[in-house]
Amino acid sequence: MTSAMNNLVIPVGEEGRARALSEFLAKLLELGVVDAMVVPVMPVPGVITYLMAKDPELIRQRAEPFASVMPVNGASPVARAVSKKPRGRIGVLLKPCEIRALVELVKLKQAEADNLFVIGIDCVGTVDREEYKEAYSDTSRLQFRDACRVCLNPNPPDTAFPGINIGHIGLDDESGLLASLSPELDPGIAGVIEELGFERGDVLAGKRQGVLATLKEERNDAYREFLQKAHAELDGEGIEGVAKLLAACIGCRNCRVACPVCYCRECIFDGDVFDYETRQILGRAGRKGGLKIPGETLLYHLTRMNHMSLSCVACGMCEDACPVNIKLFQLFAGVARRTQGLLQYVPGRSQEDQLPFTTFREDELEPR
Amino acid sequence: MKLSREVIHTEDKRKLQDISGEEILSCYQCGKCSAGCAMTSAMDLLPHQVIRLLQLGQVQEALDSKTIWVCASCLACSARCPRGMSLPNVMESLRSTFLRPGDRCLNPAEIPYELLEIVPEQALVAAFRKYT
Amino acid sequence: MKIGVFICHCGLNIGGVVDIPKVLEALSGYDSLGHVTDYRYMCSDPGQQLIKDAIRDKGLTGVVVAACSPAMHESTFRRTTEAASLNPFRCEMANIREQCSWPHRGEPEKATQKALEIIKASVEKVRKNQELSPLSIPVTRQALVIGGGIAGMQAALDIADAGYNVALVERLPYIGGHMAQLSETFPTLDCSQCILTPKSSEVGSHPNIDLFTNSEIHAISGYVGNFDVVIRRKAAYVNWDVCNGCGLCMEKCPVKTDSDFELRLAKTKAVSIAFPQAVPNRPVINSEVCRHFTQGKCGVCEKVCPVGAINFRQEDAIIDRKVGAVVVATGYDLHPKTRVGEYGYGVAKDVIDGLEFERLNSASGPTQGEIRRPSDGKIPKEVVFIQCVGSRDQENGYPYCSKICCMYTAKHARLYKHKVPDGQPYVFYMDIRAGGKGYEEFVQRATEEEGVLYLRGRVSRVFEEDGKIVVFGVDTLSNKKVEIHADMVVLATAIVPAHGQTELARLLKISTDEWGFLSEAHPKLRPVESLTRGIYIAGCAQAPKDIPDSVTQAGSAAAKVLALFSSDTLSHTPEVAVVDEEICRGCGLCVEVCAYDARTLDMRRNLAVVNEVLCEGCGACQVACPSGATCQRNMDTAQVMSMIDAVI
Amino acid sequence: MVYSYFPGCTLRAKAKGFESSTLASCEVLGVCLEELEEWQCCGATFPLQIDNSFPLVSPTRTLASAKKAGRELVTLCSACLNVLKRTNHVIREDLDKREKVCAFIEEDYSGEVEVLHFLEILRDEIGFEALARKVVAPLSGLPVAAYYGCLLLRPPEEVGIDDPEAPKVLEDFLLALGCDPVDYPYKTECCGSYVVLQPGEPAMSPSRLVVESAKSRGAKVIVTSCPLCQFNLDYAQSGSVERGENAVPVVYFTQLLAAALGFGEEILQFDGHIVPPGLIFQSVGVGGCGGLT
Repeated sequence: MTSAMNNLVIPVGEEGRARALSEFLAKLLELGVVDAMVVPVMPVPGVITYLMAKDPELIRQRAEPFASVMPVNGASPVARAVSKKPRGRIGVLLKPCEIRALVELVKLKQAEADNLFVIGIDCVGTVDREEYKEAYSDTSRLQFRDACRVCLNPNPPDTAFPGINIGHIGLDDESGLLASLSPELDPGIAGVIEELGFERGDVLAGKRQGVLATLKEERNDAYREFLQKAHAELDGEGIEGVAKLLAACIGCRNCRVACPVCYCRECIFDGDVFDYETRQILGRAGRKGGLKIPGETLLYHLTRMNHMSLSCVACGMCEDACPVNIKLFQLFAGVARRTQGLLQYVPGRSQEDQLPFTTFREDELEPR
Repeated sequence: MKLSREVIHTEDKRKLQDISGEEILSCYQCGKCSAGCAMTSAMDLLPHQVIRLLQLGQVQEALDSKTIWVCASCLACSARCPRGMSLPNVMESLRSTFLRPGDRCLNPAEIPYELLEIVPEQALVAAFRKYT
Repeated sequence: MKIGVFICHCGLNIGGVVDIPKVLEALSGYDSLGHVTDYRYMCSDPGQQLIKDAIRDKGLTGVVVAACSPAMHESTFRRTTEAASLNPFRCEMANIREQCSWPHRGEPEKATQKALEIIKASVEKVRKNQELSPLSIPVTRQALVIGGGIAGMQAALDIADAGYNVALVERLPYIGGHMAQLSETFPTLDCSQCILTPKSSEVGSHPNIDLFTNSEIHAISGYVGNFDVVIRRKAAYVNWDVCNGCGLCMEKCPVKTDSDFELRLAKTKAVSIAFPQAVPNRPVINSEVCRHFTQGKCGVCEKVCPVGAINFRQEDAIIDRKVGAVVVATGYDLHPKTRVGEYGYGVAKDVIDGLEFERLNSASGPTQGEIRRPSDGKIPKEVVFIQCVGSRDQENGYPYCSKICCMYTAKHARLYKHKVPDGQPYVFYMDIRAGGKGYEEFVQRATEEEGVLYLRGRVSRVFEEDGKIVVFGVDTLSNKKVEIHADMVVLATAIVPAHGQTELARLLKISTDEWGFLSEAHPKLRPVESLTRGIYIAGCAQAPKDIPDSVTQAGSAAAKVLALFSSDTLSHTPEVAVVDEEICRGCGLCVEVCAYDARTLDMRRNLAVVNEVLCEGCGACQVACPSGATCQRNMDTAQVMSMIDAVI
Repeated sequence: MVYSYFPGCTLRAKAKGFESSTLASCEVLGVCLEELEEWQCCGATFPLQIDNSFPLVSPTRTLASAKKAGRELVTLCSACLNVLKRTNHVIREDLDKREKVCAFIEEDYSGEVEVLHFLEILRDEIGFEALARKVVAPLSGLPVAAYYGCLLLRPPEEVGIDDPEAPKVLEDFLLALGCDPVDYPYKTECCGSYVVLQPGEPAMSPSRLVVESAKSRGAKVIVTSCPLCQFNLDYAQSGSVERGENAVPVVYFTQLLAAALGFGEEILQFDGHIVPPGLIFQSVGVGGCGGLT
């Protein structure tokens, strides 16, 4: 894949890689490649949010493209911003899991991909918001979140959007940053970018392959270990295990809000479907001896799992959002891995992959 | 078994149909005759198998069979045959084919004396009719 | 809400397993039940009266009939409810027969508990049922019949005779289908042509039938009462409106080619009319072999045509029609014999199939009806007929019985014996299936009177040796292996759907079975309807069948069409999907899963929309919709949850 | 009631009791059986070849002789009934054969005579109710199995004196005598007939099946109207008698009739029977059994 990409090198000067990349992004805005650019910025020390900028200077000065924190999965605000086709072209700088969530939302017709210009960027991992706020200036002290420690996709998918991917894993400031232009990128845009006069980066692309592969291997081992641990905690207990895991749930539904692929305007759990009449609740409590209050938390999580596990991009935002620290990522990661494996579906890989269950193959559940 | 027009349509078979008055091909081999035959324990071929051999032109094989001599002409088969075929007629014709040249199946001298003493005359008359 | 529960014993079907008194007792304290009772046969008149009386006397506002499957009697009891002035959609059936007493015959206690739960669930559903009224759809009173074989012709004639316009579309240049190729027909041995040609000409000249031969269905959309059809009439390169069918072109054409009509037994010309009695009696130029098209020269036909009808520049014509109903009667093909290599078809010239034997028998066929074998024209004295070639053969062909082979083989053997009295026909068979009127007698005559020798067993191998066709078989009745050195072998090959039927079915959005035969809505009770309303099926397109059955089914399909045409509007069940526009997010999952094309996305409003007429109420969209924006009327998620709640 | 009477070969030799019991009973019942002046053996089997009319000669002579007597012809033996009736049928239906046979015997006969079995006289002329009234020594409670065999019933359209698959004339007869008829499935199965003369006695196997079936349903006596059936069923039990096992006597239906009408052993004549019937009559303790006690 990489060989088919048009690889260029963005040189990193003394001001460091963040400013070098910001400069590149600002250039794209100036050159009219995009009409607006969405980037992470730090409005308050230690706090990162997304900013949609039309002024290139704002980007040059304030963009934090390498910030190792993810306050929200970027796919959510981006999709909301472009739920209708925008008039101009909008550039967005997104991490791999954000891009993959965005692909899922496009497939679910929750985002209009046509005028989006997606710039993906490598991500070695992010840390908890609070931790980041306290220690953002010294990143070496930070611990990656569970989801990031076992993330198998540190670099953005090549096939998701016809944009640019920025690579830095395996590269130091001396060698510069790698900008890979998608082969499907509009030739006009590609031409404009090439006129910036960057050197060819094919060697650089080759150089970092080994590092990426090793990283993925490590992550894979970590993932397996993580799942084993999760299984050890859950398995053998069936639904009882799940119920135990979710016992603390207070039904706040924050996980749903934080989930980038949970897209319904009104969740079925907010409707009157589960508004049981007292008669029914009492009846059931009578039959079973007792009912958990608030009820339906288990059903809520199972339904969400049923709806979303195939599109789950393992960003871990649900777990971050949980006020009672339920290990939701652990649950979702394990289930999603199985359901996605069963139906051979890789969420966020490409817009071409069809969502399972919108298609049907007679043999799809046969053991392979 | 090689089948051909010559094998199926033999003189013997034609004669057999003349003697019995039965159209051998009218049998559709349902097997009801064999199912109700009281004498099958002493038969080597079941009655319907004899008919099948005749349909295929295998008259000699039918003649070689014990079955035709064990048939007691009780008519249980023909009374119930859905095709109205009289198997006893066919059996008798097969016996005739054997007997008419002068052969016999029962030698009076071989009947045990003790049996001869007690057996009703009717049996003797009938047996000599059928077997000689 | 005052709900009445009516429990049917269905004789002993339910009453013999489920402890009904116990169920009645258990229900007596159940919330807001206005009336609970049982009866031996609830569907009988007195049973229905029981319901009507209870509705009136007790002021019931909902009814649950615990009996058989709703497929059986839902409409019955809804009519009953309506007759008692209660909205029929306030009546639901609790299926305690098919889903309870039948499968749990051996465990009455569990069945009783389950019946109770099913009834309670239905009560919960009815509690939330809305009062609905049927939807109304306009009807275009014109029909489309696809396929001009005997079934299609019959359907077209029956509809046309009733006064409605019919478009009859046939792929070949002539109508009549395979029946036109047959010599005589069982069990009466009357000549196929004699009974077919009058019908063909009637179709050809009927004022209400628009005949489109040499045509195919290009596209179809819409729904019952309102289909939009696009017919593609293939170029014949002859202007049929001008042509008078004189045949001079055919006579003078210098190019000979295999005749499809005569199978591989005779030649025809590049411009040809398939057979002399063809309707319409108009020639078609085969552009694949015509010298004008292949080499750019010749054009003799154009020169000799007295009326100037030849038109080499003719193009396919596209015709749009609006119809209210469709009858699909696309017929059959024979199983490709190359898949039964052991029978030597295609290697030994004198191994032929049943249709080819029909042509040999036909007075208008390549041998003028004399039985002459293809290799040397000699009259065969020993002919072996092999049945079940590809049929009833799970491994190498099809598991089903092709139904007509037993009869046509008996017919072939008899016709052969009539024409070659000193010849010997042999028939290898597995069972003889002669289940029609006069059929068994027909076969018995073959064996008893015509001397056809039936051998029970499958042939294993056929090969050519010294001008003979050697057949290895067995007679399982005598337990003897059989070898016949025959002069000719006729294979009764399996019937398969006509080529292209699967594609057509996809176009029509009707389903097929795994072999490509069209699926009927119900094998017993709705045998001529497809699952798509307004599309009916007839003839071998549905399953192998003989001429009487095809004609019967065609007539029945026509009757269904006429029933549809009996009114300007149709009613459609209101129990279809609805979308809550406040909740729908426009994700389109429902569009993807809808098997009936009843869902579309309104791009402007970013909402899913339901075409209520196309919706069959299957519920797939409701399952797919994550937010619960979609639901079936009277089967919304809250109802389902209440039903589940009643059970667990 | 006067009838012509055809005794046949066996009744004058090995089955004397059949005839003596019948003739004695007839006197009580007011039936007169007038023996034909001229009669020949019927041939015991009806010829099944259609190309050979010779075996029809003898029975036709008998029938022609009955025609002269001018009465209906009665037989006792099932085989005689079968052959005479079938011959009569052929003579009536097949003109060619009639001509041929009549020319040979120089008689003019075209099937005028009605051939009847004695059971038909009892059933249709006297009537079983009337018969019951004549019974002086009822065989009350005696479980009897009626054995029809083949010749009384088949072929049904030519011979059958009753329903070929579910006959009941013998049972009705037994009821009239006060017996308990035993129903059993083998009553119309073949006994093996003349095959008894084949080496190896292949006929014994079907006979044993009949006897065992009757025994299993509780029969103490079997009745028949065919001397060959009587012999086969009796003979099949000879081993049992020797071994002292429980055996069922096989008697002619007229022997029971005569017993019920009060006749003694001199009339019943059980001489040739292998399983001795007298003992059974005693053992079941049938009261007032005339000469049987």
